[in-house]
Amino acid sequence: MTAITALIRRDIKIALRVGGGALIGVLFFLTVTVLMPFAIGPDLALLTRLGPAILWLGALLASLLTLDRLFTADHEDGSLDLIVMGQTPLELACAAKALAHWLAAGVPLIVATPMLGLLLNLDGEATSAVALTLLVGTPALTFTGMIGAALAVTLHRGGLLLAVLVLPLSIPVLIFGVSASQAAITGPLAFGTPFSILCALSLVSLVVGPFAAAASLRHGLD
Amino acid sequence: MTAITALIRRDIKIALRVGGGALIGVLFFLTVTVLMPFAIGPDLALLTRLGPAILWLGALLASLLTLDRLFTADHEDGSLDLIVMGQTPLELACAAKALAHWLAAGVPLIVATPMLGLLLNLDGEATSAVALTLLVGTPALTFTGMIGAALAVTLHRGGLLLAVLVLPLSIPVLIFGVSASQAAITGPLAFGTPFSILCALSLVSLVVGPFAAAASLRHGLD
Amino acid sequence: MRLSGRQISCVRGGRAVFSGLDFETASGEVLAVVGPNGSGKTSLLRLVAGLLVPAGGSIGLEGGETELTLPEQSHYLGHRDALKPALSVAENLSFWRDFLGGETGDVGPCLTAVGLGHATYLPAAYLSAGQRRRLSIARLLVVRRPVWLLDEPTSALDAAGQELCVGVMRDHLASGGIIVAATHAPLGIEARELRMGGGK
Amino acid sequence: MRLSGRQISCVRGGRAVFSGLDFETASGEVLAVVGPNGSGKTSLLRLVAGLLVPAGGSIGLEGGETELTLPEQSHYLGHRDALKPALSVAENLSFWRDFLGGETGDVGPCLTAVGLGHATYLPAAYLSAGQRRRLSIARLLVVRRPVWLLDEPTSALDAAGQELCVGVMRDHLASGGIIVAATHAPLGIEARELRMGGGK
Amino acid sequence: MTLIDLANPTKFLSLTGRVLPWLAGATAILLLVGLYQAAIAPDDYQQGATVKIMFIHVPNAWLSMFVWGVMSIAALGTLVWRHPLADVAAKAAAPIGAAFTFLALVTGSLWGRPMWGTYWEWDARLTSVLVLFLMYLGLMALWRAVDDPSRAARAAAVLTLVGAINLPIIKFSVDWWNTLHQPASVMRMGGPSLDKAFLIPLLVMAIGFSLLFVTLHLAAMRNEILRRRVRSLQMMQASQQAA
Amino acid sequence: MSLGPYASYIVTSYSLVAAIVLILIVWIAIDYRLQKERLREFEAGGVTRRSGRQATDV
Ligand code: HEM
Ligand SMILES: Nc1ncnc2c1ncn2[C@@H]1O[C@H](COP(=O)(O)OP(=O)(O)OP(=O)(O)O)[C@@H](O)[C@H]1O
Ligand SMILES: Nc1ncnc2c1ncn2[C@@H]1O[C@H](COP(=O)(O)OP(=O)(O)OP(=O)(O)O)[C@@H](O)[C@H]1O
Ligand SMILES: [Mg+2]
Ligand SMILES: [Mg+2]
Repeated sequence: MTAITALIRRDIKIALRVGGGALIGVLFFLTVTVLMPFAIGPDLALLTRLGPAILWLGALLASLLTLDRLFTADHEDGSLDLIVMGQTPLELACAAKALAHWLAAGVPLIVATPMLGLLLNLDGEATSAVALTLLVGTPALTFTGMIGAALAVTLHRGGLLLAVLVLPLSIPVLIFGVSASQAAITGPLAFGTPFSILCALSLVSLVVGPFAAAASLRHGLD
Repeated sequence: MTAITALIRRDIKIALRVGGGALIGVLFFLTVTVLMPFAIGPDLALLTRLGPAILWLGALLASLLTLDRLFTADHEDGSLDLIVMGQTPLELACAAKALAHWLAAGVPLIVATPMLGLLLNLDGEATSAVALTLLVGTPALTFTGMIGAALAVTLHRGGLLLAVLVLPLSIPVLIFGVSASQAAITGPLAFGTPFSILCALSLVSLVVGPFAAAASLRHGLD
Repeated sequence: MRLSGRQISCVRGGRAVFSGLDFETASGEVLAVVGPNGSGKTSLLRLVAGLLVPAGGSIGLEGGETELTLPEQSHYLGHRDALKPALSVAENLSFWRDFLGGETGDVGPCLTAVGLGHATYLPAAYLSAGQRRRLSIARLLVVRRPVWLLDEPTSALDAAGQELCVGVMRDHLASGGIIVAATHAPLGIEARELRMGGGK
Repeated sequence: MRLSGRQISCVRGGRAVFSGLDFETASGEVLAVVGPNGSGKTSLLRLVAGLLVPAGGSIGLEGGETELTLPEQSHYLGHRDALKPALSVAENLSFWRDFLGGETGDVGPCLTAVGLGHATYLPAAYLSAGQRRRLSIARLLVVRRPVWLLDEPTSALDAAGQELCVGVMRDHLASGGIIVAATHAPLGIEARELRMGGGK
Repeated sequence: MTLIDLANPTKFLSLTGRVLPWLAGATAILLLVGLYQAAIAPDDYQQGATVKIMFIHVPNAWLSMFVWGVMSIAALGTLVWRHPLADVAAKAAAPIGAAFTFLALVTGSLWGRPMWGTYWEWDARLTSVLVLFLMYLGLMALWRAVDDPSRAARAAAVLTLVGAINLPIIKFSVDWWNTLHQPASVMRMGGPSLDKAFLIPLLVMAIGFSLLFVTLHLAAMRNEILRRRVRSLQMMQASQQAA
Repeated sequence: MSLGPYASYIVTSYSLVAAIVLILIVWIAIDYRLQKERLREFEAGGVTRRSGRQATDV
C-alpha cells in the first residue's frame, strides 16, 4: 500500500512540476475551447450544439498529449526496470500510474468545465451534465490510453502510432460521453442509457487497462 | 549544404522508422476524421459544412502530437550539443529539422486529403481547395510549433504547458486556413484574401520560427 | 543462500549472446562478471534480475524467502540510474525506499553516508555523473535486499567514491548478502570471477 | 596552437561551481582535468565547448583557424553519446561525418578501427555500453578537429578498448592536436594535470 | 540618470522609492478628474449613456497592448543587451497587463450587449484580444512553472517577442476585416474623428490609466527585486549550512 | 446624471474596473510587506548580502 501511494504521489508531483501545475491543464482546455470557434466559424447556435463535443475533444486531446510518455519516460531513465522488479504486482503499479495521471491531468479539466461552458454558451444544467459525463468518462480515456502507452515502450515507438492504436479504443467512450451530454441538454433520448453505458465502459477499462498494460510491459522487456 | 541535407535525411529516416512510417500519419488523420462524426453526430450536411475545419484540426493535432519532442529527443541523447557546436548556423539547422518534420508528417496528410474528403462528403473542388490550403498552411504550423519545441528544451518542461504556449500562435493559421477553404467551397467571400494571408503567415513563420527556436536553444543551454 | 544458473543461454535482438553458461555463488561472496565489451555481462545481470527472459536454462536462488521471486529479492544497479530530474535528491531516494518497501524514516543519514548530505534538497537534474551514481548506491542502502546485481558500480566515481562503494559492498557481504557485479576495472575486493567469452 | 582560459568562473543552477580558474595547454599536450565528483570537470569541458556560458573570464584558442570559433574546432565526447537507436551503426556515424563536415567516403574502415566492424548494420539500439563508447570514439576519427574535449573517455571500455582509446589519443597528439580530458582513472598517457577543488 | 545607472538594482530601488509617492498622487488626481469629466460628459445620440463605458474600455484596451509592447522591449533587453533589470520588468508587467486585458474584454462585452445584442462574438478584434489574454496567462504560467528566474526569463523573452506579432493584428483587425467592432477613431491617420466632448475625458482617463500602469509596474518591479534578493539569501543560507 | 436603460451595464463595468485595480494595488502592497518581512528575518538570522550590507538595506 505504501508502495502504491508513493508511486501515485511521485507521478503527481512530477506531472505538476514538469507539466507546470494543475492550472496548466485548465489553461490548455481553455485554449482548445477557444480554438474550436476559429475552426468551425463564429456561429453561436452551432457552437452551443457542438459544446459537449468540443469539451470532450479537449479532454481527449489533453489525455493523448500527455499519456504517450506515461511509461516511456520511466523506461528511458531505468525506473521501469525497478518497478517491474518490485514486490508490488505490476498490474497495481500500472493502475497507480494511470490514476496519478488522471488526477493530475483529468481532474483539473473537470473542475474547469463550468467556466468553459459559459464560453460555449451552455446553460448551467447542460454544463453540469457535461461535467458529470467527463467525471465518469475520462478515467476510461486514461485507462485505455495506458495500453497504448505500454505498447509504446514495447515497440520502441511513440507519437502518432500510439494515437492510432489508442484512438479506436477511445471512440466508444467519446460517443457515449457526447451522446449522454447531448441527451441531457436537448433530449429527446434519455440521459440514463448512454450514461450507464459510459459507466460500464469506465469500469471495464479500469480492469482491462492495467492488465493489458502490465502484460505488454512484461513481454516487452529488454 | 551537405550538413543540412544530412540532417534532413536523418530526421526523416528516424521519423519514418520510429513513427512507423508515413502511413501512420495518414492513419491518425483518418482516425481523427472518423472520430469527428461520432463527436458531432451523424448529420451529413453539418459534416460537409465542417469538413475543412475537421481536416484542419486533424492536421493541427498531428503536428502538436509529434512536434513536442522535435528537440527534446536530440537534447536527451546529446545530439543537440553537437548540433549547436557544429559549423552550420543553428538557425539553419533548426529550419532543416522543421522541414524534415514537415516532409515526414505534413506531406502525407496532404496526400491523404482527397481520400478523407470523400469520407466527409466534400466534392472534388472543395477537397482540392482544402488540400491546397493545407499545403500552404501546414508549414506555418510546423514552424511556429518548433518554437514551442525549443522552449521545451530550455524550460525542461513539456506536455500541456507547451501546448498552451504554442496553440495561441497557431490560431491565426487555423482561422485563415479554414476560412480560405470555406470561401472556396461556399463563397460568398473571395478565396484569394484569406489564402494570401495564409501564405503570408507561412512566410513569416518560415523566418521567425528558426530564429526564435535558435535563440531559445542558445540561451537555454546547460 | 546460493544463487546459481544452469546452462543459461541468452538471445537478444535475434542474435545469440551466449549459451550454456553456468555460474554459482553464495552468501558472502562476490561474483565478478568480466569480459570484453559486448560479451554479455549486462545481459546476464538483466537475466538474473528478471528483466530479460532466458532463451534456455534456469536461474535460481536457494535459501531466500520462499514467497518472493528472485527479482523481488534483488537490487539492480544499471547504467540508467532511475532518477527523476524534477524531484529533489531526497524525494528521489525516499520514493524508491517507499516503493521498494524500505522502512520509513529520514533518508538524511543515508545521503550523508554516500556524501550527498549537502545536496539533499537539490533537484536531481543538478547532479554530476558521479553524484548520480552515489545516489544510486544510496538506494541499495535504504532497502534491504539479499542479492545485489551491480553493473559497473564504480564507473564515474572518484577515488573516495570507489572506496565508499567497496565499503558498502563489504558490509553487505558481511551481513550474508550476495553480489554479482559486472566490471572492467578491478573491484578492490576479493571475488570469484566469471569470464564471459566472445564479444567485441 | 594553444588553448587557454583566464579567471573562468562557472555558475550552474544559481550555484557557483568554481571561480578564478586558469588553465593552459598547447599542441601535442593532454590536459587531464581531475578532481572529486561534482568539482566541475564536466562543467569546464562544456564551457570550453561553448555549451555553457562562463559567468566570468575568457577562454581562447590561439593559432587555430581564425574564421572559426573554438566550439567549431572542437570535438566533444560526453556522457550522452548522441546516437539514435533507430539508425544503424553505420548510419549514425555517417550522419555525424556529414553534419560535422568530414570527407565523404566509406565509414567501414573507421568502424573496424574501433572494433565495431562486425556491427556495421546493426541498429545502435543493440549496442552494449562499451560498444556505444567505441562508436563515439569513431566519431572523433571521421572528422578532423584540432581540439578534443573528452569526458571520462575510457569509461565502460574493456582493456582492449582502453588501449585503443589511448592509441587514438596519441595519434591525435602526434598530428598536433590538443586534448582536454576529464578523468578519474589514470589516462595511460603522460598529461599535464588540472586539479579541480571542492565538490563532493 | 541614464539607463546604465538604473541597471543597478540598488540605485533603482532608491530612485523609485522617492518617485513612487508622487506618481501615485498624480495618478489619483488624473483618474479623479477623468471620472468627473466622464460623469458630466453628454450622452451620445446613438449610444445613449452607454458611451460612458468607452472611458474605461478604451484606456484598458490600449494599455493591454501597450503593456505587451513594454514587455517586448524588456525582452530585447534580456536577449540582446542583457540588461539586468529587463527580466524583472518583464515579469512584473505580465500580471498587470493580463488584468488590463481582462478588463478590456469584460468592459467590451458589457458594452457589446446593449450595442450589438450579444456579449461575445468570434470576430477578429475580439478574438485577437482573447488570444492576447491567453498569451499573458501562458507567460505567467511559464514564470510560475520554472523556478530558475534567469532560465525562465530567456524563454519568456523569446515568447514575448514572437507574441508581439499579435499587436498589429489587434490594432488593424478592424481595418482588414469588416467586423462588428468599430474602427479606430482616435489613433488613426488624419487625426481623431471623435467629438471633443468625448475626446477630452477619454484622453484624461487614458493618461490616468497609463500613469496607473507606470506606478503599479514600478512597485511590482521593486517587489520582484526584493523577491530575488530573498531567493539569493536563501541559497546563501543553504550553502552556509551545508558547509 | 441619468444612465438610461443600460445603467446596470455601466455600473457593473465601472465597479469591475475599480475592483480589479484595487486587487492589483492590494496584491502589490501585500507582496511588498511579505518580501520586506522575509528580508528582516534574514537580517535577524545574521545572513548578510555578498556586498556585506544588511538584507533590508536599499
Ligand atoms: C469583448 C469585446 C471588445 C474587445 C476585446 C475590444 C477591444 C478593443 C481594443 C483592443 C481597442 C483598441 C484598439 C485600437 O487602439 O485601435 C478597442 C477600442 C475601442 N473599442 Fe472595443 N472592444 C470590445 C467591444 C467594444 C464594443 C462593444 C464597443 C462599442 C460598441 C467598442 C468600442 C470601442 C471604441 C469606440 C474604441 C476606440 C477606437 C479608437 O478610437 O481607436 N468596443 N476595443
Ligand atoms: N545541469 C545542472 N544544473 C545545475 N547544476 C549542475 C548541473 N550539472 C551539474 N551541476 C552542479 O555543478 C557542479 C559540478 O558538476 P560537474 O558535472 O561539472 O561535476 P564533475 O566534476 O564532472 O563531477 P563527476 O566527477 O561526478 O562527473 C556539481 O556540484 C553539480 O551539482
Ligand atoms: N537491447 C538490445 N537488443 C539487442 N541486442 C542487444 C541489446 N543490448 C545488447 N545487445 C547485444 O547483446 C550483446 C551483449 O550486450 P551486453 O550489453 O550484455 O554486453 P556487455 O558485456 O555488458 O558489454 P559492455 O562491456 O560493453 O557493457 C552485444 O553483442 C549487443 O550487441
Ligand atoms: Mg554492459
Ligand atoms: Mg562529470
